[in-house]
Amino acid sequence: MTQPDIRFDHVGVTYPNGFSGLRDITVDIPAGQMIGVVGLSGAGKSTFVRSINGLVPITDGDITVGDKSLRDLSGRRLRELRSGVGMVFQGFNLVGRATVLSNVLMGRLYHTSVWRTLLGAWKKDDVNLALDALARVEILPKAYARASDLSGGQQQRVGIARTLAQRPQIILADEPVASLDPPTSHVVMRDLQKINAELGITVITNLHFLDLARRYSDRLIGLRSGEIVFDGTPADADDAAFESIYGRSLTADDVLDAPGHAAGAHLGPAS
Amino acid sequence: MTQPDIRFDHVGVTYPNGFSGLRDITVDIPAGQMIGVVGLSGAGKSTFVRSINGLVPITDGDITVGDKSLRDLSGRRLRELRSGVGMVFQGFNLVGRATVLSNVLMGRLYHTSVWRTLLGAWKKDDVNLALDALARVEILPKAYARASDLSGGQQQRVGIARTLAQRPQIILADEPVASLDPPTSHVVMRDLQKINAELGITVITNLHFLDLARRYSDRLIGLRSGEIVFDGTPADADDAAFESIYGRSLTADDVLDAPGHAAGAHLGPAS
Amino acid sequence: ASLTLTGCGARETSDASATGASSKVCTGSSDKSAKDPKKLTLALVPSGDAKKLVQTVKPLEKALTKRLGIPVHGVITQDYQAAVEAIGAGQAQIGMLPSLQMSQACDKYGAVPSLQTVRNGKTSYAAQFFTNKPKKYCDDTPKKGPNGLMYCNGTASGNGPAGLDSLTKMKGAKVSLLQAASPAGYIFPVAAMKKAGLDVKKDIDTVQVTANDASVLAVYKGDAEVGTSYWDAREVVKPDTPDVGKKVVVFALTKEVPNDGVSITSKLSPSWQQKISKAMLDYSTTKAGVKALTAIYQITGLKKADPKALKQTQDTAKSIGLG
Amino acid sequence: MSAVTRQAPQAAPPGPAGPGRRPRRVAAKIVWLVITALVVAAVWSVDIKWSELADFPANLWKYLTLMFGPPDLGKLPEAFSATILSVQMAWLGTVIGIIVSFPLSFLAARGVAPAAVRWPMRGLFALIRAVPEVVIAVLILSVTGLTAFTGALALAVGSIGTLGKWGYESFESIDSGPLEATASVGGSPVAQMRWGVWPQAQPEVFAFWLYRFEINVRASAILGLIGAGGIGKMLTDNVQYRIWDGVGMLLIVVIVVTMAIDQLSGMVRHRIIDGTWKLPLLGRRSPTPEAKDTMVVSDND
Amino acid sequence: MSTAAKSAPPAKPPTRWKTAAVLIVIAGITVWSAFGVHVDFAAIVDNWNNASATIASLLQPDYWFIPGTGQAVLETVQMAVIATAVSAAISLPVAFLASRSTNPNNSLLAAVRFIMNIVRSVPDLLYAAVLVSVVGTGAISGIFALILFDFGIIVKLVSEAIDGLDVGPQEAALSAGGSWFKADRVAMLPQVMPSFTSQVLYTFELNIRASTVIGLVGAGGLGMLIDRVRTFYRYHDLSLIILEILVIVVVIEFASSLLRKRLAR
Ligand SMILES: Nc1ncnc2c1ncn2[C@@H]1O[C@H](COP(=O)(O)OP(=O)(O)OP(=O)(O)O)[C@@H](O)[C@H]1O
Ligand SMILES: Nc1ncnc2c1ncn2[C@@H]1O[C@H](COP(=O)(O)OP(=O)(O)OP(=O)(O)O)[C@@H](O)[C@H]1O
Ligand SMILES: [Mg+2]
Ligand SMILES: [Mg+2]
Repeated sequence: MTQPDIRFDHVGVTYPNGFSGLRDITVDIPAGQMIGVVGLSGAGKSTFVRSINGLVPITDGDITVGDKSLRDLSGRRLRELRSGVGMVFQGFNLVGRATVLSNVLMGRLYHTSVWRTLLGAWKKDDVNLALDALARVEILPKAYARASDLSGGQQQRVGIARTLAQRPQIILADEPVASLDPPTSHVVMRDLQKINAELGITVITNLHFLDLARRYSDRLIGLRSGEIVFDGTPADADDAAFESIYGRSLTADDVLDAPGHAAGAHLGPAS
Repeated sequence: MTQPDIRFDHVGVTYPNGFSGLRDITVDIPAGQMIGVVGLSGAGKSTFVRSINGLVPITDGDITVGDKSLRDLSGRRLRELRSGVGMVFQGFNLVGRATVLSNVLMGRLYHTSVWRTLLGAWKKDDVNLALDALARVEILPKAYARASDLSGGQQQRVGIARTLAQRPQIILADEPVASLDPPTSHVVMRDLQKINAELGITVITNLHFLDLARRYSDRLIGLRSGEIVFDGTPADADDAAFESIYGRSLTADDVLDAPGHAAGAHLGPAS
Repeated sequence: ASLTLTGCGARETSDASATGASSKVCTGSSDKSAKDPKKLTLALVPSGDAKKLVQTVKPLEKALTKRLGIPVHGVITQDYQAAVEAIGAGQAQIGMLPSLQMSQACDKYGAVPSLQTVRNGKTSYAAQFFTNKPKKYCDDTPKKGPNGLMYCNGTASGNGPAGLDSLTKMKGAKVSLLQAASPAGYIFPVAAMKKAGLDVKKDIDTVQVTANDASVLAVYKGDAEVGTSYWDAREVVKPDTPDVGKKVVVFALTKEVPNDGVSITSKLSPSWQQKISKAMLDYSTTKAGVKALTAIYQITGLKKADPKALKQTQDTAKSIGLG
Repeated sequence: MSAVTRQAPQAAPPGPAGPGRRPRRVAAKIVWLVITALVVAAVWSVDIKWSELADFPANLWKYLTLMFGPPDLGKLPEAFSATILSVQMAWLGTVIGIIVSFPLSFLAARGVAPAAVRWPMRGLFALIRAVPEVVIAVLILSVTGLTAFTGALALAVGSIGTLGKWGYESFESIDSGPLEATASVGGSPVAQMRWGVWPQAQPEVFAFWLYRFEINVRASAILGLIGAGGIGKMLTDNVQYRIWDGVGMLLIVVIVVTMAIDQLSGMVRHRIIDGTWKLPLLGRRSPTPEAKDTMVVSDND
Repeated sequence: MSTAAKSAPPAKPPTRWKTAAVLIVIAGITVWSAFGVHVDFAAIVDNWNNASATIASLLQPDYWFIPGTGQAVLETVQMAVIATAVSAAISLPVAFLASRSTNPNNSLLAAVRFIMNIVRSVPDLLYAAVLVSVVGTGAISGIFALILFDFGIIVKLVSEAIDGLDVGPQEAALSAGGSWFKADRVAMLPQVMPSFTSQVLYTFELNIRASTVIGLVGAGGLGMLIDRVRTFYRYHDLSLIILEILVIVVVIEFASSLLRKRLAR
């Protein structure tokens, strides 16, 4: 049972409105790596991970996942590929009105027949798989709660359980810890890290925070304006790397009283 | 022109469903301080700041702002108080379909007559004030854009400009940097700090991240389960303080391979 | 109506018909202080093709305008209640209405039942039952009447009642009826059916139509087996469907229905009521007038209305639980 | 497997380790049972001759060919002017209905007016909806006579009932964030309505206005019966006399005109919501599912 | 924030004239319509109290008439229940086909929307009249007519609600390898249930009210009864019937707001 490698070959993504989301990306992601993708808002992080399961169609070059080329993959064959690629969404993308379990069972959709889907008559095996996934992320007791009743951190873990229930070979996580508090963020990141370590699943994680990315990844990819500006180990990610990724050095920002606030002289409290 | 002090006197907030959001809070906030409020999700941070302008009614004790007691303040008198207290919301609370300028002008509502409000016929002075506020947060060029067309960071700054246009004596900011990337977070926090320093406005900021709170506040207040568990300078906020606020030490979390994930033994990738 | 505004309820004084008119015959009223009208509206409820009515009413409008010296405008409404309410409120001053609505307009709003129409020398007519299955309903073989249309059971004369024995055969059939307010299309036929032991609600299958010739067409086109209308609405349809006289056979006539006529609103002064009545009477004696009136409702003349005769329709309606 | 980390992520109550029992959801089951029983009872008790359905397809085909094979082109001018009159009646009725219902529906919305004002308003809307259009029309007719204006007024009154209801429902379903913002700057109730509620409810309310206009065009058919003219009159004239090809012609005109209106109104609506013009019959959803709105109106607690 | 000089405020975009143009067009259409229907406000001023007597009697229902309405109310409710159930069942899938969010097939989408537009354009009265000719009078054509009105309405309102749903969960289902059908079923259906339920209840109310139209063609129910009492000026009876409809409308309104509150949380 080998995990597939992911290969970007001069990949470009141009959105229908003409905007280039990714430009000429060539990168190799061997199976089993834990990758952190960092960059400013709008740098193309989401576009990068979403192109891997075809949620964003690529317009130039090619991506291969294992031996399958993503170019022109569609219909049943695309769904098959997707069933092997789990995705954890920043906004959780849960059905708030459905139970936690139903949400996790969504990971089994590819393997469920149409009529079972229609009736919501899930296979016993799938239900067990889903319950196991919930146990793994430690929210089994919430299985029959409404997803909308969960706290943010719990919802994010339901998202991860859904991905686990899918039994994927690759997990893509698009900012899985945005708007979680630090302890919960660490829990989620460690979960992903453990899944990577124990099950050998390739994990690609978009992160806003360089420090989290540094701590939990084997390898960092820095994006800026749709191009790769950094690719290396966390140890390599020094201040220069930060500057190339974020467009300016951290140090300058840390200066308390930055100059240049000319305006607003008469903006004082009323009366 | 003196800024008002804020005084919490054995304040308790019980939500209509019986849940205690705040318990027996007694704290003194002298005018002109820059305060960071930290705590886990659900600790009561939002409840704390929202009680200051009466968005959440207090059920025990009393809050005094300057010489006014909040207990039983209502109608025109409550509106008057609110007009002096600016609020920056986590979710921005902008009217997406209105222009940026209209959103900022909403800060002037208290000083605008009914018919001007109805027609949206703002006073020239107010428009200038709003434009100055936009200039101060450096998004003046976007004045006539639809608020929904702005990026998250820009929207947050519109929220701050709205508060500035209000010419408040106190600014309450409920997680103003959640879901912003680090550089933008720093920009927003420095803005608030500058407003505090230059105009002497009291600024109370809820923050998820202890590091941001430490860096930008004169004083930290740590909440847990509706109670104050820490109150001191950022320098005092050591690991023990962290543990009291977040319920566990950071260090234990940082252990890479935390044990204890029993379930999911057969959760491997699909063949 | 009782205007004691109890706000919570009032008993419908159905058999006294609001003003206790069942004992008295309503002759209408007028408003002596009313100013002279500047224009008049004439409301017509079509008993036939409304579109043709629009054309044929033109000469009538013109003649009345000339005689009365103020503009007269004809409006067609498909709804009896609408016409009566319009006259009651003075929104229409003249109404050409069926007998029932003339009595109602008088009872409710004091509208003067002024003239009644004359057709074939009669001020009454029979309502007819017709069918597209003559074999089932005719006891004798259908014969051509003087107008070239087929009749059986002695209905060719047009004088009711006739052939009512055959009504019992209608049990279970589809029957096209007009709205409940139509004397010839509903009230008299249903009263006749009731006498023959048929319950409209249970024993037949109603196809609702809103005009007499539509009823004929419904039977002609097979949408219903039996239909009801005034005698003889088939003539209106004949120009468009020449074989209607063969396919649709009249097999029964009800007792005589008082003719329709002209009501005048009570919101006019007596002199104006007189003036209008006279103008219409006058016109109906001229050659052009006869031609125009015939074109509208096959009217051959007008004469002073007999309120007592008119009331028969109301009484018949009451006999079947209406009114 | 240290105990510390074991409990750490779960500050939650130490509930059962298992998934718990599947909830029974009794209330939902009862509701479904009642609904099913109602439907079954209705089907079982209603007086229907199912046998009549046997020749439904053949009959339908027959009438369709009568109407459209081919429609009576000679009736085109009449059909067109009847439809235009109906559109005029409907437009005027809708405009008057909006002018009256708009302020009233604010008074009926929760959080705006006290219950003593709110409930009578809602009662008024319900009452108007309970009165059949024909009855409304006959009442108005005694004031304005047998004219198309009566038709427009009847539609206006009818519109107040529905528009009022839709209005307060959409005012109540807005996101509370901007409303909170207007409150926190000290805005008066009027200011909160104008800037906290209205901008958010606006697209939905516009949509309802346009939709009601569409309904009014069709509803004007009934008013034709009482002498208001328009498609209703032509419709009954032709249906009564089984002039099916005339009906077909009228139908084509009505469909073309209402579809044109629908497209125009869809365009306007798109403009209000997305800020771009687009014909509703065409066009796909924008490929960015992370709608911008989610940023603006992200929920607050 | 850097040294960027305080930039001048941007020129105000010229939106005023666009707003003015739209307002002028609306005013123009209104004036045109006003001429078309011969607006006569003077008549309202002169005759406004003409209707008062009728309204006064309409305010006093004749409660003794209640038994007389039983059969008709029953018939109306029967027709409304059946029509609502059937139309709810058929319009739900069609609503999914008519929404851009749930139907990825552009041409199918356009076709469905086109047909639904036609279905909605046909006046209620015409459906009723044609159905009476096709199926004959009676409850069955009434039910058919109601189903046709409801179908158009539910599909329109629900597909618009679907357009406004969060497509995130659907995306999640797709990225788990589900087909569009499965994703719509699992991720979109639960989300749209509250608005579907409230629209179905709304059409139920409509069906009760539409009995007037249905009655005009002889399909029975309250509509025929209304016709009967009003043409004989039995306004107290008419008032009672309206009161009965009002009670049904209010009950439905209550049920609807209750359900909405429960489902929408
Ligand atoms: N559907 C689309 N159409 C056009 N442009 C798009 C679309 N989706 C994204 N973009 C643009 O592509 C660029 C990259 O977007 P992407 O979502 O990949 O950024 P990101 O790095 O994930 O940012 P964030 O941290 O804010 O999520 C952005 O400038 C964005 O505006
Ligand atoms: N309207 C309400 N009714 C009942 N309980 C409420 C309400 N609002 C908040 N709570 C509860 O009060 C507690 C404190 O909420 P609060 O919003 O103040 O937390 P917070 O510290 O701001 O959390 P977060 O970081 O997630 O925003 C939470 O447990 C929450 O569930
Ligand atoms: Mg992103
Ligand atoms: Mg909060």
